[in-house]
Formats: sequence, C-alpha cells, structure tokens
Amino acid sequence: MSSHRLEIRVKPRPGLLNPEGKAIHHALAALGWAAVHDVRVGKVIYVDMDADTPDAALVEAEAMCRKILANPVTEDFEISLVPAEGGVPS
Amino acid sequence: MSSHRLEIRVKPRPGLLNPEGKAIHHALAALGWAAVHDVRVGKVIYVDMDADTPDAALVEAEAMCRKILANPVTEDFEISLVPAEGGVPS
Amino acid sequence: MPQDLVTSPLPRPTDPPVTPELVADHGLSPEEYERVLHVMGRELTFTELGVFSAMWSEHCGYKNSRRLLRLLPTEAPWVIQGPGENAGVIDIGDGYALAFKIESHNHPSAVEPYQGAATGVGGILRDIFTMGARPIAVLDSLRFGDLDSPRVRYLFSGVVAGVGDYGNCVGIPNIGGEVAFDRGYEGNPLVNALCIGLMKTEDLITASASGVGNTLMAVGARTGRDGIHGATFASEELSRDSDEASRPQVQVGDPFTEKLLLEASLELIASGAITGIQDMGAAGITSSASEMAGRAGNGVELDVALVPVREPGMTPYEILLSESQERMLVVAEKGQEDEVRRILEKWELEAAVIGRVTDDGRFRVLEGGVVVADIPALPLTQGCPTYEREGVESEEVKALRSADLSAHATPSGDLTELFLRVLGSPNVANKRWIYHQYDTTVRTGTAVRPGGDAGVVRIRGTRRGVAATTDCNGRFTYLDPRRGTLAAMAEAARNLACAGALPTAITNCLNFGNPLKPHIYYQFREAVRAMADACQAFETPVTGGNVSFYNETDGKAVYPTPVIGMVGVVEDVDHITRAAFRNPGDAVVLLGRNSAELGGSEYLYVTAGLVAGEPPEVDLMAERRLQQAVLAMIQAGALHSAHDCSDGGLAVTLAESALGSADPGDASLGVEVTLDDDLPPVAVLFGEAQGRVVVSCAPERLDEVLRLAADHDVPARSIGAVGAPGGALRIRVRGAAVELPGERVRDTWLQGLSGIMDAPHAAGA
Amino acid sequence: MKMAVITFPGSNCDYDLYKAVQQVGGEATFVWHRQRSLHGYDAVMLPGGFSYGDYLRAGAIARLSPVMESVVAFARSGGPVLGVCNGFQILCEAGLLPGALVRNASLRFESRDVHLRVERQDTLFTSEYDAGAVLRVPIAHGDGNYQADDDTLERLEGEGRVVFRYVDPTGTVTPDANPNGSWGNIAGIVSADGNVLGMMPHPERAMESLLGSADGIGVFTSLVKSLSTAAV
Ligand SMILES: Nc1ncnc2c1ncn2[C@@H]1O[C@H](COP(=O)(O)OP(=O)(O)O)[C@@H](O)[C@H]1O
Ligand SMILES: [Mg+2]
Repeated sequence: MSSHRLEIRVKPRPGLLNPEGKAIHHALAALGWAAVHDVRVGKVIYVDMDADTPDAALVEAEAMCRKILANPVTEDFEISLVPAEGGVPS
Repeated sequence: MSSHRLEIRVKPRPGLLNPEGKAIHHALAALGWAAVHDVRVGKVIYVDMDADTPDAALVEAEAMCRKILANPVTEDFEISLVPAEGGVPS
Repeated sequence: MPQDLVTSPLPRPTDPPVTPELVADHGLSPEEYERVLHVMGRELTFTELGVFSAMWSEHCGYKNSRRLLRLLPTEAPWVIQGPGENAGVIDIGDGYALAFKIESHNHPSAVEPYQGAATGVGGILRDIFTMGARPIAVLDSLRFGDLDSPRVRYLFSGVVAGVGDYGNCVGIPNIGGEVAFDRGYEGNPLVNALCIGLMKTEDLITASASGVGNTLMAVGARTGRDGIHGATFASEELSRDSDEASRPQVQVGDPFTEKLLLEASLELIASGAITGIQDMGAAGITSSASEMAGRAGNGVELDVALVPVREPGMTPYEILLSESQERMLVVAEKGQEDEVRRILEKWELEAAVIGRVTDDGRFRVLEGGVVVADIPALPLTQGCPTYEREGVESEEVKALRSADLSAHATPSGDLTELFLRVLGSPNVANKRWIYHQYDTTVRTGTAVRPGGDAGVVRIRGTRRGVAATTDCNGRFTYLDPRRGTLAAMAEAARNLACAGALPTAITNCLNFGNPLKPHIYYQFREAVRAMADACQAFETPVTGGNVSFYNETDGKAVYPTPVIGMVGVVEDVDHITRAAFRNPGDAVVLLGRNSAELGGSEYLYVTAGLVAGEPPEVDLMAERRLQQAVLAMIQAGALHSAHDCSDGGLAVTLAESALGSADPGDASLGVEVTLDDDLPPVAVLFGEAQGRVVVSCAPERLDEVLRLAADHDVPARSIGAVGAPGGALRIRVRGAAVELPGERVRDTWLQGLSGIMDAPHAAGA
Repeated sequence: MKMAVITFPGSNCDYDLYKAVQQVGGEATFVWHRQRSLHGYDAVMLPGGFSYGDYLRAGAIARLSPVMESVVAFARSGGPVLGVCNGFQILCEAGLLPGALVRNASLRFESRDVHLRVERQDTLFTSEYDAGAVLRVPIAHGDGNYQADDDTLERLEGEGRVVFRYVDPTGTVTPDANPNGSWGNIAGIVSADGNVLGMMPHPERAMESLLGSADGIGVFTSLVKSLSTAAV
C-alpha cells in the first residue's frame, strides 16, 4: 500500500457553451492577446490516495469521476498519475 | 504561424484553505473512499492560440498566467502543450 | 427579392429526404403533416420540416390546450396586456405597470438540474425585460420526489443552485416560491420560475415586426448547437434513457451575458431605435421571427449566413432551431442599425443584421442568398391544429378519493409526537436551506423576503408595493383537479391578502402528463375550468401563462399541478403585514371555520404514507369575503400579523407565526391557544380546511377585529394569546393537547429540511 | 461631496450604493469602467455584483478594467475607497487590500442577515458608530471566505486593520456566526493607510427599517462626515 497522486481534469463537453472560457477569451483579447482564438475552462482535481498499485488508484479515480467528480451530461474527464512531491496538496 | 493548444493548470497554493477540495474529500469519504487522504481543486484552462513556435506559445501563456489567469497570492500554475485534436475546445 | 421567384426552395445537398418516418420523428402526426402540405401547397424541405415541427409542437402551438385556455377570463380595466405577448402587463397605479409571467423548465431540469433551472430563470427574465420592464423579483415553484432518494437530493440541490446562481448573478432578488416533496414527482421534478418587472406605463413595447423595410437584428450571445429542438423535446415524455439521449439538448446559461443583455435591451427600448424585441426562446430564431411577423401581419426574410454562430459548419436547420441562451431578436427602425450596434457595443455584446421585415406575410429563410425555407407566417404561428380530447376521470383516483379515512381521525400516537413529525416534514419545515442560497435583498426593494406568505417589493418614489406568491397543492389537484385548483387560487389570494395586498391578476404554469390520455386530459380540463371560475370570483384575470404537458416517466405522470402565480398591489407600504407574531400578550384570532377534512393532508402522508380522501372544500365567495376582511383589518391598522393556514394545518400555522423568521436576532415567541371545536382533535390540528387565517392583534383591538370579521360575514373567534420570547407552544383541543418547549419546536422546524440536505450522505448523484 | 460609483459589466449593486449615498446627502455619479479619469471625486465606491460573471476568480477580470488604474492612483494618494462584496474582491485582486476571498466554506451562496461587530471606530467609514456596536446587515455572496497567509493575518490583526467581524447577536465571535469560513471571522478590513475599506456585507442594503435594518447608514454618514471635516 502506498500513496498516489491522481490528477483529474474535468472538461466541458465540446459543443456546450463555456461561459467562463468565453469571458476569459474576451479579457485576453482586451489585454492585447489577439492571437488567442478559443478558451475553455474546466476543473483540475488532485486526489491523494492509498492504493496497492498505481493501476488500482487509476481504477478508483475513474469510479470517483463517474460517481461524483464529473457531470456526465456536461463534462468529460481525463486522469493521470502525477508525482506527489512538491506537488499541490498540503 | 500555426495553432497551438495550451493546457494551463491553476492550482491552489499548499497551505491555503481549499473549500472545494475539502468538500469533495468529505463526500468521497462518505461514499466509502476511506483511502483518500487529501483532495485539492483548481482550474484547468485550455487556450488555443496562434504562435510561430510552440515555445513562443508557452512564453505567451506564462505571461497570461502572471497577468490574469492565476492569483499569485493563492495559486500556482503549470503549463503544457497538448494536442489540439479531439481535445476540448470546439 | 420578388416573391414569385422564391416559393419553392431546392433541398440542400446534405439534407435528409423528408420521409414519413422523418415526419413522425419530428412529432407531427400524418394528419398534421397533411395540413402542413395543404398550407404549403408543395413538398417541404428538411429545413421547413424542422421549422413546422417546432412551431406546431405542443410547446409552441398549444395544440391540446388552446381551446380550453379560451375559457380563462383575461380582461379587467387594469389589464394592459393580456395573454399572447412575452408577458402580461397590469396597471398598478401611480403611472407604473407590472409585467409578470411564469414558465416551466421541467424537462431540462430533469436531465441537468443546475443548467436546466438556471436557463429557466434566464428565459423568464428575458420575457419580462423584452416588454420594457426591469425585472424586480423572481419566485420559484419547485417539486421533487421524496428526499430519501439520492437522485432526488441531487436534483433538488442542483435546481436550487441553478435558480440561485442565475438570479444572483443578474441581480434580481428572489422573494418567494414554494417547494413540495412527494413520490408523485419522483423522476419528474417540476421547476417553474416567475418573474415580475416594473416599468412606467408608457414604456411598454411589444414583440411585433412592424414597419415593412425595418431591419432584423440578432443581438446578444452567439448561436451554437445546444438545445436544438428543445421545444419538441419539451413536448415529449421522458424515457429511462433520456439522460443519455438528451445530451446535446442541454443548454448552458450565462447569467453574466444575460445581465448585459438586460441593460442593453432596456437601453435599446428607451432609445426609440427599435420597434420590437423578442427573446429567442423555445424554437429559437424560428419562433421569435415568425411570431413577430405573425403578430404584425407582416413577413420576415432572414439569412442564416448572417447569424453570428459559435461553431463552424452549422446548417440552416440547426441555426433556426438552436436554443442557445441569452439571445434576442430585435426589429430596428430602418437607418437605426448603427445606433443599435452602438448600444450593444457599450455592453460588450454583438449585434448583427440578419434580415428585414417584408410585406408579403412570409417567413423566408436564406442561406447565403439562396432560399432554404419559405413559409406563410400566419399559418405557421397560428395554424397549428388544436384539439379537444376525451377526458375521463381515472378509476384509481376515484377510489383514492373515496377512501375511508375515519380510522385516521383517531390519533395513531401521542399528539405532540405527531405534531413534531408534521412540523419536521420537509414539506412543512423551514425553507431557509433554499432561500439562503438566493439573493433576496439586492436592488434594495424587498420589504418581505421569502419565508412568509407572499413576497413584497416596495416601489421607490411611491407609497406602493407589489406582492407575489406561487401556490398549488399537487395532492389536492391529484385527488380532485377541480377542488385542488380552486384551493390553489384561494391559497394564492389569501397569501396576498395576509401580506396586505389586493389580489390583482394571475399567471399560471400548468404542469400535467400526456394530454392524449383521457384521465390526464380530464385533469387538465377540470383544472382550467376551475381556474376560470376562481378568476371570475376573485376578479383576478389571467394575463399569461405556460402549459407543460408530458411530465411523465415510463408512463407515470406527475400529479396534475396547475401552479398559480398571483400578484397583488399594496396600496401603502404601511399595510405590509407579516406572518410572525409581534408582541407577547397579543390576542390570537382564527378567521374562518375548522372542519373535519383530512383528505390530501400532509398529516396523512407523513403518518400513513397516504395520498387519499376528498381534498378540502372551497367556497369561493367565503374566500373572497375572508380576503376582504383581512385587508380591511390590515388597512385599519388593527393587525400585528396575519398568516394563511395551509400545508400541515392549523397547528403548523400557529407554530410558524410563533417562530417567525427564526433568524439570529429575531426572537421566537410562545403561543397558547384553546380550540374547543366539536371535531376530532386530529382534524382540528392537522386538517387542511380552506378559508382560514390566523391573525394577531393588540388585546385592545380585539373587538374591532371581531367586528370587522362580522361585517364581512367571516366567522372569527379569539383562540388564545401570544406568549413570551422563547416561550412554549401550547395548543389544547378537547381533552388533549400539543405542548412543547419553544426550543424544541424551533429545532424541529429548522432541521426538517436542512438536516437532510446538510447530512454527509446527501452528497453524490 | 462627490462620490464615484464605478460600474463594471456585471455590477448589480451599483444602483443600491448610489441610492445609499444620496440618502445621506452625498452626490453620487455612476462611472463606467472604461472611463479613465476620476478627477473631481471625493470618494470612490466599488459596488457588489458579479463583474464579468465572477468568471476565473471574483474580481480578477474587473481589476484589469481601464478605470482601475485611476482607482489605484486615487487610493495611493489617500482618497477614500469603499469596496462592498464584489468591490472588496476587486480591491484584493488589484492589490489594494491584502489576501483573497475564496469559495464559502459551505460551497453555497450565502444570503441572509448577519451581525457585525464594529472593531474600529476611528476610521473614515465607522466614526459614527460606537466601538463594539453590533450591526445587522445582509450578506449575499458565494466567495466571501477571507484568507491570507499567516504573515498577512498577523499584520492585519497586529495593526488593528480588521474593521468588522462576524459575531452573534450579543456581539460574541463564534464559529456559528461566521457565514463563510473567513479566517478570524473577518468581514471587513482597511488598508495600512486606513483609506481603503473592503467588506463583504452590504451596508447599502441596510438603510431603512422597512427593508429589515437601518444599521448600515453609519458607514455612509461616517464617510460624508469625515470628508466634510477634511474639506474644512
Ligand atoms: N423554492 C423556494 N424559493 C424561495 N422561497 C421559498 C421556496 N420554497 C419555499 N420558500 C419560502 O418559504 C415559505 C414557506 O414555504 P411553503 O410552506 O411552501 O409556503 P406556503 O406558506 O405558501 O405554504 C414560502 O412562503 C416561501 O417564501
Ligand atoms: Mg407553508
């Protein structure tokens, strides 16, 4: 049993309006970043958990996404394992 | 000049309260995920932009983070280039 | 473009052929399609089929409701705008008019509760500000299954967050609403939102495309692929796999853009640069453009290639039927296009010329100059066939209604314990878990916040206020649609009177199952007839509303739920009266008469899981006298509080008045009353007899209160007195009593809903 | 007494602030966020609402508005600046006040009356209150949870820059009285020079007993009074 850090990126589904991305896009343009042509915003969730293997942790993370972390109607998700050191959780 | 997709992860600084992370941690525990020992939540921002080179895009993204995308008092950020195909922005 | 050249558009290369199957998929019956062909005089293109199917859907075309709705009274001297516009408008005096309307967003909320509810609020706000009125308050009327289901808790919390976040961001205070939890709504939540807006009488603008040669402009957000065919979707039942199948139909709301659009629209209207404006709501550009043309008796021509889109490659079909939020269609005075652009630009929004008003009565759509649809506007907007269906009462309901409840009149346990169960039921308990998520004080007009009988907003610069409430007891309407609807009307009017307002007009949201089923149509017909009668009796005309059919999951319909949204005028803010007792020692007076009616009560649901019996009888004339009596007492300055008796019965009403807001800093008071009716104690305490109000007054005004009641022929009697801060609740009934320390009453009431929603297990989908 | 009420896209308490200023005899003017000059104003107010929809972070986009350079300059030259709710968030993002306002601990929007204790009576904004007075004022926010690093918090407390704290009706700081999880029940703070006040509760919504409370008036009468004394 060891600790693993999962990085879960929860992203708005393509085609759905992403008002936050739109507002940021607008703001970047106002600041002079004319080269930006699209912005979309989602959530990133870092989960630190104990599991026997990295694969077991990934399986759990996927279950968490389906159960609670992502909204299947409006969001997609991606999961990666990331190093825990110097990382985020405190 | 070609288009690049940047994935920017804006993460709460270690040590600062992260109410979303705390709430998710609680919810996961209530759902039986006792092995989780920490959760922190930030934002992931996908920026599609034109730039001469991938490096030039990365430089711009860093400037965006410093100017607006991250709050230096409470957040850190990380930037990666990701493939645009099948990705998020529509 | 000369008309004779363009009557028969060629199909676009990528369009599917219009086959009978495709027609059926679009929700048009073979007979209806025959009618379409007759109107058109030729075959349709795919784009035209999409347009017809949206406009002739139940949602836009009112196929199965229109005939009955004609029964509703819509006129009165104070009605400025009756049904048919974006919202109704009434004159409220002092040069002001009030626009108000209620809308459902049931199906979208069942699929994605947060966005469904949020966009529901967004839509109703647009209906108000496109009349030229500034939204001043929102109310929300919600129904869900029982809270022991995790899915229901997920829907409930998502809906409340969605209603809240949207209105909060735009900055419109929520002043009330209602919520009910009952297995009758399992799988099919009802989410109805009401908005009221204020304007100077002369600022009224209507949604019509007048002035041939004027310019059509698309304003606000861009058009995306979201919510295509929402109108048809809203006209179908949910099936088990709707969650999966409906994904592309989820619309995401952007309240920030809405706020800008609100300001820009009001500025546009004030500028005189436009002659008409309409929200692109259900069926998007199609309905807004064709309806505006239809109302003016004109035609419109627009080019989809000019519509600003969010995604490349959108077809005319998609652009015409998209229900992307926060968009408007504006008719600009010819030559004023730049003025429109200037105003929109100030608010950081887009405006694009997409077409013009024509004189040929046609709804004509081009794609880069090539005609893709050419339809006569009037048959499209007005020609949808309407039906009167067969209506037969369900035997099952008849049986439930005639159930023998006599055994329940004998308490199944200690009365005090039973009282706590009723008081702590989520249907009765304090609703702060909901309205603490809603901004209730923004705009500094809210005189009575959610938590009382009706919300009240004062009108700055005058002595006046407006009050609003939403009401419907779905169990009553299920057991007897006629009585239930009368009760909903009566409760709404009582709520307003208790707040110090004269009931003035209504809007309604008729939530029913599939009208093709005779027992559903029966419910609908009886409800509409009853509403018409009550509107006559109360002199509260109908100025608009909304019909939501097909609220069914796997063949099971929700309770028929005709929600009444009623508004009233407060002559003088000094008349504003609240439900909470004010002074220890005040006399407590019961207006109206107790009865032995337990049918459809919360008591039966809580103690026996029953929805059965005859719902309480409603005497419209007695209700009217009661409302007038309460208003007379209030206007005489005789009352310290007035609270309508409804869910949970008299014991709950007394407890609520005693508890008051239960906010920190507001003392709850005790109450001690004796009810000596010759009736079963259970019925006196928990029966939900109509026509009752509990008022309190200074002891020296008691005689006057009783006299005013007698003058109005309203039964009245002093039943006890208000107790000390933190004092006990004591209700004596013939040899028995409910007796509790104030603290216990308060905790039970405060925890009934919050306790469930804040428990750790409440998380999850 | 000329007060600029800055309006950003998405501000929705601008009108309420405007009316509050008028009620105490001040002269209020709306200033659109694209305007650059604040010349001629005696005080500047940043209203509540959802500037730019609160997208990204509350106040993050608004602080880059053209007018904000002038607001910063106005504040640095000692001019009184009041930020309420979203205005407080913008002031923090702009660096005129330390710390940040993060999601409420409940993760829900919190709208209700709270009680505030006046911790400092010797500021431009509170001179008309008694020290220790307990006020009843509405809150309505989703991101009002005041957080800062330990050094900053120590400095704020050490320098007495906490002006309002959430308390119970008796004036006691309790966890239950804290509606959003703010560190130390902090509801409002001033800048080191004392001329910039940021607060989450809405004093401009507590100006009339008809609407529930008139306890917020003191913030505006204090400001008007200190400006008129300064002008003499
Ligand atoms: N969904 C809601 N939104 C806002 N306020 C609500 C909501 N549900 C209930 N309330 C408030 O709580 C009070 C009590 O609710 P309820 O018992 O349903 O009303 P009633 O007194 O009409 O029976 C209502 O007057 C209303 O102001
Ligand atoms: Mg009630």
